[in-house]
Amino acid sequence: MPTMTLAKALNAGLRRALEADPKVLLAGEDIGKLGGVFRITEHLQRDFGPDRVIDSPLAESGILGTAIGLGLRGYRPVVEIQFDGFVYPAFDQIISQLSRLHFRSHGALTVPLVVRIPYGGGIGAIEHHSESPEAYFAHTPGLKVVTCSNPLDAYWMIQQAIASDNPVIFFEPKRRYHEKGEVDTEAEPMPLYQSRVVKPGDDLTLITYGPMVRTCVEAALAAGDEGRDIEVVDLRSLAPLDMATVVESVQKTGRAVVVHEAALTLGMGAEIAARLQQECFYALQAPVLRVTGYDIPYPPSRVETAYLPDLDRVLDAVDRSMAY
Amino acid sequence: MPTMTLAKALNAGLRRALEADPKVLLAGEDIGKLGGVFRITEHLQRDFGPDRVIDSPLAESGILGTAIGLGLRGYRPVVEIQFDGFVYPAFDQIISQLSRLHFRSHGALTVPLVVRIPYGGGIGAIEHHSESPEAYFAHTPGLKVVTCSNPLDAYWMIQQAIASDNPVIFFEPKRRYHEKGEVDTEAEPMPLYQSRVVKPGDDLTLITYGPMVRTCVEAALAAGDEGRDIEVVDLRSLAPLDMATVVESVQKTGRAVVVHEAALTLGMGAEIAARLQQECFYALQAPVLRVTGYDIPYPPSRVETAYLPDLDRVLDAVDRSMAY
Amino acid sequence: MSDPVVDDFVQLLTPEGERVQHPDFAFGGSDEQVAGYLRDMVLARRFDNEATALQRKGELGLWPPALGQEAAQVGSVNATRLPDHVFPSYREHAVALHLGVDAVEMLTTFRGTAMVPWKSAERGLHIYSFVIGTQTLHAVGYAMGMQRDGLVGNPDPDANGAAIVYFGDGATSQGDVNEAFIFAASYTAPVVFFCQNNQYAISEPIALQSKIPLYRRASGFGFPGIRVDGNDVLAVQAVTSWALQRARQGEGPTLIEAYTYRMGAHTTSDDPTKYRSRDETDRWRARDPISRAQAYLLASGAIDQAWLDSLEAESEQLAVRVREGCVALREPQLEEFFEHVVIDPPEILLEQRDDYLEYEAGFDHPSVPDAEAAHSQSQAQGAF
Amino acid sequence: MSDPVVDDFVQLLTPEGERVQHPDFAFGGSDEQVAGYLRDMVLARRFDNEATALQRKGELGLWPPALGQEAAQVGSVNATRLPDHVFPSYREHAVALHLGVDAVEMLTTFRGTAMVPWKSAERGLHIYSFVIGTQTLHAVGYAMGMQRDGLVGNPDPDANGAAIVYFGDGATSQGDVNEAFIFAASYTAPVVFFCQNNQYAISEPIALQSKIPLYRRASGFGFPGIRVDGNDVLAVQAVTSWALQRARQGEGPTLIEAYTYRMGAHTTSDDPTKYRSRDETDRWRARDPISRAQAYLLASGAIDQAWLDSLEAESEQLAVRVREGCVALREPQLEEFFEHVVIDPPEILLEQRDDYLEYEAGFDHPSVPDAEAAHSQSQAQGAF
Ligand SMILES: Cc1ncc(C[n+]2csc(CCOP(=O)(O)OP(=O)(O)O)c2C)c(N)n1
Ligand SMILES: Cc1ncc(C[n+]2csc(CCOP(=O)(O)OP(=O)(O)O)c2C)c(N)n1
Ligand SMILES: [Mg+2]
Ligand SMILES: [Mg+2]
Repeated sequence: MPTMTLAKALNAGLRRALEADPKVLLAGEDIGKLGGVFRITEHLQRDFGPDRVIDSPLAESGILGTAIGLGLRGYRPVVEIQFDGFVYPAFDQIISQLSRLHFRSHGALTVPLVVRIPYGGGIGAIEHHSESPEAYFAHTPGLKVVTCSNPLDAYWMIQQAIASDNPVIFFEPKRRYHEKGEVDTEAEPMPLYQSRVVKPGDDLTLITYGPMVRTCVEAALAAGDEGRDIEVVDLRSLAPLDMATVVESVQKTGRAVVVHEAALTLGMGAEIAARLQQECFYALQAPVLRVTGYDIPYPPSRVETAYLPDLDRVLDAVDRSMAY
Repeated sequence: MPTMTLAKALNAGLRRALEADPKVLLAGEDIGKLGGVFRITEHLQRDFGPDRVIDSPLAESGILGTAIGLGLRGYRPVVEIQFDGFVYPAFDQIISQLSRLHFRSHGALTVPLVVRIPYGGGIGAIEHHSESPEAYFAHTPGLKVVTCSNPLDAYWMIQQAIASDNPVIFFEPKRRYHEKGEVDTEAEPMPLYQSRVVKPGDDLTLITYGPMVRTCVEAALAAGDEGRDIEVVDLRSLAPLDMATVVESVQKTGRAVVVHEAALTLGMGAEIAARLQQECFYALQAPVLRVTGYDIPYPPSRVETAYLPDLDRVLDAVDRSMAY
Repeated sequence: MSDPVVDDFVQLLTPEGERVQHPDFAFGGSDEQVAGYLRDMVLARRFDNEATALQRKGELGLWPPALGQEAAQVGSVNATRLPDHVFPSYREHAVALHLGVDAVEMLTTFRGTAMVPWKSAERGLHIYSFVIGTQTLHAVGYAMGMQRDGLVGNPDPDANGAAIVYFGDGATSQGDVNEAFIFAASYTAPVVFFCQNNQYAISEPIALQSKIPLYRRASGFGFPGIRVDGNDVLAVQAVTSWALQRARQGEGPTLIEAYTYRMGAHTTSDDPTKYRSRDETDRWRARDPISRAQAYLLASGAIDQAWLDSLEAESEQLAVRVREGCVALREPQLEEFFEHVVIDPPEILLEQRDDYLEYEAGFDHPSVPDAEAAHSQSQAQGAF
Repeated sequence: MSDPVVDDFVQLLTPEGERVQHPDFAFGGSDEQVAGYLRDMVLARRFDNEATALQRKGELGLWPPALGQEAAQVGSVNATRLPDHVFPSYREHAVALHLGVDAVEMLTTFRGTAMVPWKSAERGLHIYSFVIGTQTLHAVGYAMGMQRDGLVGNPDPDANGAAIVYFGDGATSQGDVNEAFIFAASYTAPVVFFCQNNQYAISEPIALQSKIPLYRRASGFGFPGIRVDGNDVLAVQAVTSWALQRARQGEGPTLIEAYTYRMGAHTTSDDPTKYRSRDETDRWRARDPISRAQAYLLASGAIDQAWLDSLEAESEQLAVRVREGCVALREPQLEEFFEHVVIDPPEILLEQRDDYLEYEAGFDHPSVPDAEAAHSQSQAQGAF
């Protein structure tokens, strides 16, 4: 089984999708000759040509809008937004068009489009390059929103997203691009919209996704040293939420902490807490806690490690929950 | 004390703001000669001239971006987005610029800008004209988000928002534009970011805002006929949330139902439920319930009364909470 | 016509119905074809008037009349043929009718019984777009797809196709429209930008959006722009044919500014007396697109009064069908709208639908608009 | 220079340092002023090189070099004076230095110790913008404010002001930039759009954004566009002075395309060998903006080797100060960043800050980047 970085796994997944279906196209700024600023599309233009791997003019709304048109014509465009902070110029095309052309046409139109967005902090970048805008999309009916946390998922989920006839917002945890893992390129992948228990445990459930999965697993292992048996759920899909998996876990543990980089207020943790307090009202032995970015714009990189949830902050919340 | 419609109260509030401070400017599509499609700015261009009440080219990002520039020059622009569904083209200017120029400049720059957005459904409109996008903004650090539910608040809150040095997103419940109420134009108004208990009660707290306040008050009165004593909180401010008022109420009643038109997932109800389950963990006798729009794009107007929370759906949730 | 700014447009038929020469453009069709255009225009106007009347009677929530813009729409759509693909804005009723959308079905959106239900693919027509300008990018992307499908620049001209997209003068201020120009130019996309300059964006006169003629916008992006008399169906057809031909041959985009006038209100909720004079409207009435085509055809002998009478009868039939069909439109149920939110509805959404159905079943009465809602609806309705 | 597309630009100083005539533009300043420009350019380049080196040493997260664009920046900013207001993009280091931003303070953003901390108002300079094109609208709005403040069209020219906004060739594709053109034209706003066409947007050549010279974009919006040799500081100064003068007098916007070249990488995380040839870079090196100004001044006798030596000493001082100042920059604490989120921080935010402080106080060690974070930082860092 090959071992590869998350970045390479995405590249391999995109390559396989391009090979599998001539209707698959990639578009975005600098994705062709340069292979993208993170090299996720490296060599793909060389191998599939500029008609299928398209360098786009510097205009995100234009990229999304023309990709919608390509989708209406029967293509399966995969567009790259260069950084999380640059998706907002395309917001209208995503919210008022992409998410609802299927609805608006009573099902007659489909737009099988994937929007790839490298997201999150921790890479020492300047402003607008470390954002976690997933909640904006998860709040929007009509969009599927997924995110991978490891090379295996990266490889398969990008292909599943491309194969889906529904628009999918695909968040890539950029600080994990260079982390390695085994990728079984043959085995049947798990369903795209299903969450995964990445570490079982009985005492408390850590619910997280994307870049924070590794952090939470490390926290769970550290807590294990202190005799606490923590379960970690990698959501993988943010819209729809696979609440069955989450509820089952919390019914068992009675305690839940949601962890994400995005700001607290109206972040994914809000929805998960709201649902858990309803669906596990009697099972919960402590309130659902949230360990998240603070309600401030992403700060300068020299303080980002203090801003971002880390192992210690997760353990602190575990302690608070257990002590409740 | 004059009685006026909510629309007229806004018009009067804007007029008074224009009179009070020569730096106040209005801008937007059709707000001048026409007085806006809802006539909220009626006669203001006639009386204050086209330099202060500005008809803008048809481009929302341009309207927001130039208003930011005017704000940087010391003006206090109040821009109108013609309908909720047309704010998305301006999203980048709001999210990546307006909300954080103060932060980005370490406090050196301020942009005292108000974005007026008529929102919500119930007026029999076509698509894109009945949206409730408030959660997108409430999730965004740096923005204040408020909404009025009655003529008195409309009159005062718009003036307070304009007087604030912070950017404010001001949501106007368009289906209530023509409802009348008394407006005391002399009394000291209550603070802008404070919630109001509009009807006291001991058995359950209805938490709501904007167009749903009237619906909830009517539901509370109807429940009263059945011997239930319901408290209704008009949030007024969605960012920041005045949790003190909400928590105090729920500590007393032990039961809470959040009501809004916006979709369920990651709507304001998610954040309020998440906070309440944490801050009132032992006081809550039932889960916080949410009565909201469904997770679908706003449907055609012939089914909007079924889509929108109404008195019966609120009462149904009250029953479910009480029976828990 | 004393308006100086229109001196530079292409005109082939004067307001009086006389055919005139133009150095670069000629109408290549027969009088029979022109009679077909006249029929399209007359039926479209009748449909439009019926819809306006239906709105007045409370049967529609809103109607955006196309009154006065029939030549621009009929002339341009008659220059298209499959595999061309048409992206309308929201006022292209004559375009949609010509491409086979059922007149009654077109009302559903405005009656609020449906979103935009046309099965567009069958007719080479996209659905209406209500967020100004968004559809221009869709058209460019679609055209890029046609390029990739080998529909451009083939030796056999019939094998070629292009996209055409409609938008208003106000729309030209939107970022999206300008980005559409950029992408189209960059990729030499086979697309025709058809701008109906009807002089107003709701209350805002064209001068607020552009101080120079709109067609000149294209030159800054590196492709041709041209202004045509939008009330002259022959000129519109000729100019659009030329632009579509360029696109299909691989010569890239063209911007057409069809100079016309919105003779009615912006929509039925609008009050144009607030922002324009009766004088102005009267001046434009003298340039009516229908009367000049009719005058020409009568003079040329291609049609006669009997022909007109039978067209009138056909219009009347259409009107009756529209009136009757409108009120007979099926009332939708909310649960239907959970269906096409996404292609594979997740559990979470189906639960919401089931909750709704269960809740509804708890009532003995069918869900009807309550008095309060009906009240605000009548007062604030449907400005757009 | 054999590049055919540059035949139509304004040039007053050849690459060899010879002054040439232009029918419409002349540089009105003295050689002493030119020497001042040379000093600005030399100091800016030295600063830029130091910053690039600091990034290589790991002291900055990222640096976008201005190498090669000094004449475009120095020539244009030297045409401004208060109450003009300047809106930079993110590469206008020479502009910022000229307007008095401290060289070390400029590094804070890229070292990650601060956002963009300049007290812009004091110097007529807005902060850097990193979301491409957004600042063009801010400049237009600011200019509309200047109009309202009576700073335009006064008989006393000194009482007048204008805004000037910098952006790149790639930025011209953004909707915002085109909307800025529309608003500026519509309101005749006193604004100069200064586009540095450095031939690339990261890896994308200008031909992808526009097939025709960029300056021609303006004509489609109804205001003048002009192309200037962006490596000729005299021509840039002359053309910008003219455009600012027009704006201040109330004649509205101008688009200036400064035709130049990004001699360095896009940023320090970029690898330009992937998308452009050494040949090309060499060709542009022969057009260096600094050497030609120096050659001219030496030939005219306005400066001599001693002057250059003293400038070199001054540069060296700047470099030392920048190197030392950079590493000595104060390390910020997270709690400071709760302060300016909003003007009146609400309880809810102060609670988060207090929670954070309380949590931090629970550790004996100060918060330091952990090994894992430092690791990914070094690998993925700061692409932009
Ligand atoms: C993005 C957006 N902003 C505002 C509106 C509201 N609106 C609907 S039609 C219209 C005017 C459009 O003018 P124009 O483009 O000239 O088309 P016309 O209505 O004249 O056909 C406006 C402002 C909208 N639909 N979309
Ligand atoms: C809206 C947005 N999209 C993408 C980016 C990423 N990005 C940063 S610089 C750049 C290229 C800019 O090119 P140009 O405008 O020519 O300016 P230059 O860098 O050449 O000075 C891109 C794509 C961004 N900063 N903002
Ligand atoms: Mg119009
Ligand atoms: Mg560039």
